[in-house]
Amino acid sequence: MLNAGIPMEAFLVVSTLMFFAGVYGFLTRRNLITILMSVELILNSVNINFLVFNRFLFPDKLQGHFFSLFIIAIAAAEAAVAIAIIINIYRHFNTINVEDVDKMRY
Amino acid sequence: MSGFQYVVLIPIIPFLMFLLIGLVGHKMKPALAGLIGTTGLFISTVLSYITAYQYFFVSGKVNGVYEKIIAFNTVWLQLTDKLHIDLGVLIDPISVMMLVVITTVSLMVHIYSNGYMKGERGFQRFFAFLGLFSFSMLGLVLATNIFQMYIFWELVGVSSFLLISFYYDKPSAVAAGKKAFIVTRFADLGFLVGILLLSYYTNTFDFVSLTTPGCPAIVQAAGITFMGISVVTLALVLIFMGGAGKSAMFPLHIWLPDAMEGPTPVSALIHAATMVVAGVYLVARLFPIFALTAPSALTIVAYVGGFTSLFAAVIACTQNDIKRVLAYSTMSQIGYMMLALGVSGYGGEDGLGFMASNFHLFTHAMFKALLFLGAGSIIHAVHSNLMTEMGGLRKYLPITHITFLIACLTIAGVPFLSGFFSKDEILTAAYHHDKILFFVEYAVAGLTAFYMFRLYFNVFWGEDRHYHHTPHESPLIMTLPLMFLAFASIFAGYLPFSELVTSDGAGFESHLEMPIAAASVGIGLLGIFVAWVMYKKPSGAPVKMATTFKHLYKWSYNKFYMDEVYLFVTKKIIFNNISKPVAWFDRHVVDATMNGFAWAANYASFNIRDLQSGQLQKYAFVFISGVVVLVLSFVYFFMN
Amino acid sequence: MNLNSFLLMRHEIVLIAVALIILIAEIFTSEQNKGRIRGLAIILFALNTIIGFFPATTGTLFGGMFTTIPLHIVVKNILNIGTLIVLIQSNAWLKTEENSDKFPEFYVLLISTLVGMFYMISAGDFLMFYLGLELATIPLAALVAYDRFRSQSAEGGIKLILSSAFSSGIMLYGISMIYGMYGSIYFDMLSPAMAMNSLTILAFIFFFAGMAFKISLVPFHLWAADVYEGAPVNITSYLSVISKGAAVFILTVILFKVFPTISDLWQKVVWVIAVMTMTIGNLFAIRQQNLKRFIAFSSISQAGFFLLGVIGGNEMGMTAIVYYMLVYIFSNLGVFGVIAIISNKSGKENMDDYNGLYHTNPMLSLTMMLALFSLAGIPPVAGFFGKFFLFTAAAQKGFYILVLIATINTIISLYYYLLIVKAMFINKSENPIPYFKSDFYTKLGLGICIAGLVIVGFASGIWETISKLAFGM
Amino acid sequence: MGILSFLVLIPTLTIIAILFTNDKKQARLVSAIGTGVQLILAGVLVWMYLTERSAGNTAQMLFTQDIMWYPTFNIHYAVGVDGISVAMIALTAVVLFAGIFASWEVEFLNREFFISLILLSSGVFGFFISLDLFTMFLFYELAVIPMYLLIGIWGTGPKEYSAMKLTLMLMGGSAFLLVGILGIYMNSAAAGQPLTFNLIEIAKISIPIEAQRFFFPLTFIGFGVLGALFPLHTWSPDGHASAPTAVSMLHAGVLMKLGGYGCFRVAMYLMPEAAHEMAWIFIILTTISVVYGAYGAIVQKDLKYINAYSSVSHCGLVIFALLMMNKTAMDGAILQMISHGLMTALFFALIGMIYGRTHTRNIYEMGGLMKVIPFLSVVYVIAGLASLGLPGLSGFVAEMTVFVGAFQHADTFHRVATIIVTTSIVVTAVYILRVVGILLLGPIKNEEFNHFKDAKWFEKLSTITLLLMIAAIGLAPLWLSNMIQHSLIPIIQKLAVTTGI
Repeated sequence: MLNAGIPMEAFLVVSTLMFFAGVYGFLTRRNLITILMSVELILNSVNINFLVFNRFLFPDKLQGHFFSLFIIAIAAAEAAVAIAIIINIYRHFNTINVEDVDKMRY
Repeated sequence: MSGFQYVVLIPIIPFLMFLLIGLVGHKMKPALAGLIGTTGLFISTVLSYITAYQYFFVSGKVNGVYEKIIAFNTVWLQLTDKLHIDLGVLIDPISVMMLVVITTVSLMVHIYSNGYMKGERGFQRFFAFLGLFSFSMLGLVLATNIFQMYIFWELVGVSSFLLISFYYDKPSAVAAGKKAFIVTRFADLGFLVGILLLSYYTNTFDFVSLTTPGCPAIVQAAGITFMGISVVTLALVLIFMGGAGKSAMFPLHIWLPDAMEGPTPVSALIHAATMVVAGVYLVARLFPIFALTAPSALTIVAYVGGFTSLFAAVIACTQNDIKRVLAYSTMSQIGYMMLALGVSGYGGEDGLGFMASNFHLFTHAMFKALLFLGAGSIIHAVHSNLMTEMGGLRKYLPITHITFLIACLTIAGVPFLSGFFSKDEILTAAYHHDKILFFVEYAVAGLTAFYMFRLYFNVFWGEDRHYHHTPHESPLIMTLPLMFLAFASIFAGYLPFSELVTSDGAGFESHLEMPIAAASVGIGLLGIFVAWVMYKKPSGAPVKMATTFKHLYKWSYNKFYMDEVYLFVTKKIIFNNISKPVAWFDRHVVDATMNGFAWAANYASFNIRDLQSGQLQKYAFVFISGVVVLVLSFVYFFMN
Repeated sequence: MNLNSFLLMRHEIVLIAVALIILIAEIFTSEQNKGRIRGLAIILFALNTIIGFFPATTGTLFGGMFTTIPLHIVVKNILNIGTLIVLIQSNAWLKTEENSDKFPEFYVLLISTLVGMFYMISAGDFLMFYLGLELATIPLAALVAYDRFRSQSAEGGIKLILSSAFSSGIMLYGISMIYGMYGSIYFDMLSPAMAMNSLTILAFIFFFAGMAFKISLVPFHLWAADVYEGAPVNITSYLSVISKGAAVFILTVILFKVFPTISDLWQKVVWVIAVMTMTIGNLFAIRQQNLKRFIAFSSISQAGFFLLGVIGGNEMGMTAIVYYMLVYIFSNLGVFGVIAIISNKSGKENMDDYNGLYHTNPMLSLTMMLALFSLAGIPPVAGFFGKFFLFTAAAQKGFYILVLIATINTIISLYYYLLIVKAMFINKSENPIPYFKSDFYTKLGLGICIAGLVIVGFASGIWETISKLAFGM
Repeated sequence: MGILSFLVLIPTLTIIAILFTNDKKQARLVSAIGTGVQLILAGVLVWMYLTERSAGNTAQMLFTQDIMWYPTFNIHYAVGVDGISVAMIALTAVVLFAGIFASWEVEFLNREFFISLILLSSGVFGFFISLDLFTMFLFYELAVIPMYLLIGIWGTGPKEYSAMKLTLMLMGGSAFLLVGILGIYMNSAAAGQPLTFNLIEIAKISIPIEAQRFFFPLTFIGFGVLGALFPLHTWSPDGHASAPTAVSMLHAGVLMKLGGYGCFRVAMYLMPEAAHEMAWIFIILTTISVVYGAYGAIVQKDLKYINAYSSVSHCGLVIFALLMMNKTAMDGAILQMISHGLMTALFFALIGMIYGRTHTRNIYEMGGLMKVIPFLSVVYVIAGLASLGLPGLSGFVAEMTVFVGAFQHADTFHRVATIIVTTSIVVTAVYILRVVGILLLGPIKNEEFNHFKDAKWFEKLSTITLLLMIAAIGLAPLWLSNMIQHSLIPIIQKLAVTTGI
């Protein structure tokens, strides 16, 4: 085993930390790009989860692996669209500070 | 079986007249409407006389007892399995007697009105209403069951309302009509509850079965008590409340004086001779139950009657409006009748009071109608109701004067006129039953003579007032009824009432008790004498009397402030302290609560709007908090 | 597995074909003939809708990742009808100057999202489900931001894409936990293994939150109003109807299929969420002046009503949901159709602007009124039946209190729907919206809605058909 | 197709026909013809019903028709009538007919007005013929919702507020009702048997008492709101005051009766045990209604408010009588529904006509109308007399039947309640006479009144139609009462059997 020394829990701690870091980032960062990055963090923590579970608990099938592959691909697509919209935002608002993007409320 | 089916026509004819004149009357000439109405009633009158003759002298008597005959009966409304309201015709001595009274007086009033109302706006309407009233009153007396009586009772009330408010553009007339209706309506509430109570325990409305002595339903019901009182007594007292309302017994009398706002013929018909005695008739109708099962209710009747007669007589002494004097006099006389019923026993000579009451009812109808019609004639001549604006009229109104005098003598109990006989029977009955009541009535007899002659002297003697134009005697069409009624007043006393109208249907021998008769004649003459001294010529005596008995005079003049008491109750208590708060409560509490829900929703809506701040990150925060709260609460919920 | 088995994906394949044809047509059409693509798109889509009704085979593909059962086909057909109406209604908007150069993209994007939804509906495991979900969402964000000239459109787009990514992340985290615990992502295999424990609750709620986001259930709904307001009207109608309907359906399927053993748990969650959704959605809707925003909140509240069908967890609930989806398509698209026409022609979107509309545009007002009454559940229009059956489904499982809360909420919703009716019929206006002559497509779009509203309720066959299929699920 | 379905079909056809009319005159003519046909149909129905009964047909419901609609839920289009429904249908037809003529001169959006009005009536007709709870509920809501537009568009005063309040409160009632109906449905059959919405079927089994305890109040209150049950009556004064004439007529005259009808046909009939258990609460509430409405009416200044409060009082009496749960009282309740329907419709028609002339409804601004518009005034007086229970008019028959029926309970609670309710006849007299005195009698208040014209032909037609019915019932109540009592037998049996009385 390649990483026989490292127990599964350690991976899970990392993924959990990443998850919450992502959530925290999403809630606190003001720059839209950074927020997008925080989302990526969340998705990557999910990827780690899938991979680790697959590798450690259910090594006979590859469901986890495939799942993370698709997540990565979709995340890329998502980022593409998001960034396109962010550019559009910049055109209209001249900023990409998320707090300023609140023309619609109540 | 009876051959009395035609009696149905007696009420029906006036009703048809009402419909005819009511619907197409405004297209007729007034005189034609008057003629139609009068003719219709004339037919009814003739039929009533035929009925009376046939019943009393031909076929009514079986084994020496006048039977109760159901001439006609039909189910009008089925209520429960046993209770049903019927419409029918019941013939027995009192109903036949009432037929005669009502049709006679009504006919006189019809004839009289042809002259009195001439040229008035709404002449046709007047005759239509008279027809409606006659129909209702006849239906009332012919009722075969207590609910039918209630039905016509209400109709009578409405016709009375319509006729009192006849001059509907006069606010006082409208107010008087309203008052009459509402006060009697209130009394009818008692009547209704009484009916409900009685019928629940006896399972019948039917008079014949209810008033048969020893009726099992009544006997059984008498045993049931409610709060210590027999339900029959309770029911009868409540029913009497209805009677007291219609008959203007204290304290439900306040509508009657005001009702004089109506045209005078109406006062003669409704508020002197017929409708106001409906209460007496009601008690008489249920008399066997009163006498045999609920004597305490009968005592109440007696005392209410006695008190009212005194009370009204006292007030009558000080009133200035001649119609009001007559109105109080009517109350007083009806008090007599009630009292007579109250002191009566059942059967044979015990039933003297019963007989006397009906006798007095009969004679009173004649002379009181005469008085009112006479007063109408006077008013017609001088265009005023006030005694202070009259005087010395005997020269101008000879026929009215004579007939009026006859009526006054009759009511004062001068011997050999009808009032003497009937009043004397009442006094005799009271004397044998209850001495207190006897002395009350004795005093009232004196007062009656006094106030009637006060009226008489003031109007026909004394000095001339300043009249707008010289008063002149009324036309023949008005004086004719006066003469007829004067005739009746004189001779009605000779009818053998004790043979015909008795509590159990069997006749008995009645005789005058000389001491009582003498005493009553004495006090009557005393009253007349006092009035003669005080009012024959203008003198300071009335003023002096008034100052001597200042308080009594003041209270009497103000009718013992009964109107004020009522006004206080209706205006202050009901209108201001019940209705207004109810209306306020409805708007500001009940309705406000409903609006409060709407307000709360809007308020909440406004207060949660900050949730929707437009900030993406706040949305995410709410999202994640939602997740956390859900997770924590459900983990807690399910894992414990 | 042979080529024939791909016929199971017939709906999806036809749709993709339509999208491709439109793309190709755009390439080969000259600039001045470009307008014809609109007609082509509608005709193609109408064909697609009709093909959808052809008898279809059922079965599974890709080792269970993709399944097709009759009920799926019904739902797909319903969504097809809805999308067709949206396309027809969009026609007038796409004709405008500003859209002249890029409108074919609109069709392609829209059809892609629909394909995504179809995959989501037919998903047999979480992976396919996720793929479909994202395919349905990402193009949608582009569509929301479609209007380049309005800042609100961009704002809506960014709010949608970011929060949807966020919620996907949360949901995926939940799915990963499930995978970690039970070792599978296939629905069929998961359900027998599922057991109640803290981690399952955690995972379930994470997953549920993600789905709730798509359906816009309180408290995961906050994006909805802004996005609805920001998006072009026709996109809003698509979002509020088609996308939501599909999500509700798949949520129900997953709840029934994957989590039946912990129905105790999710019924309570759904109960709470349903109450909150209906109530808060309504409370927000009361004050709204902008009609798009107004309908946004109203459709949040409507989502709460859908949950009444979900909570029963039985076939009747499933039928009620699908049926209500159909009703809801006609009702909401009826409302949006009118809003879109007025917004496009006069640029007015506020309730006050609608004052006196009946006197200038009676047919539009009547359509709007019928549709609103349907949303409020007033007979004789279809909404009454839809709501009644949803309530029946919930009542069947004894959730009477929930039904009571729901019925009371219908009254609140009736209040604000009546506000619009009041504006149109009762209020007087100094300068009302002038009379519009509607073109063929507008009339067609609204006509279909009205026909649907009137017929669906009385024709019990529709319900019965769905019901039979649902019972065979 | 049975005769009953025509009752719903004719209004529908009338509506369609109105859609094709061009102007005001055609629209009202078509409406008049449509409602006239409906009136004739109702007459034919009464006649057919009586012939059928006298021919010995003792089925509970006649002219039944049953078409499966939603097999899954066992929802049927099931219609049928008994004497009570027939009476209510006749009432509706009469009031509708009179209502059309009372609104003969509606100018604004005339076609829409008639369409809404007839739509409303079709809901009412449908409600009365339904035997299936689902269709009953459907028609019930159908009858309520046009009110919003009718009041909102054609009303007067604070019409928008009133319309909204009325609609929301009534629909709020139906929110409770819906849950109640679902509850009944879910308990409508023994385990294993198919559930049903059919009233008659459900009545054959008894719903578990626990379910009854929960669903009876919901159903009863749901219908009670429409029956102006205290304290949920507050939609009534505002709603009636703002509504246009014909709408007030139909609403107070017919729609409010849906409440009372539903209360006994659904709530009490299907859930008798709970009805017995909870009757006392509602008896207290209705007793309050009766007296409270009457006292409330005394101080009102607006004619329509007076009548609205009077309706609260009279409709309270309906529910009160129903809760007495014996044949006589329930018979009285239904008579009272019909009687109140006719009289209040007449009142509202007259108020509308008077308002059309004086342009005020404040009684203190009017007076002496008897002189200038004698026809209307006389009819008003007669309506007033009917309302205060004058014998010979319908009100008396109804009230007396109620009182006698209510008095058949010997316990103190019922007795006291009955006597309190009885006092309302006095209070009623007070407010009726007050209005008559101020409004019609006395001197003419305003010079302009002298120019008024008395009733036009259509106004006469409208009022006389109602008046004739009032008098007919008042003079010869027996056949109607028997028809109702006969139909009450199954309900009474159900109420009695389950309690072991």
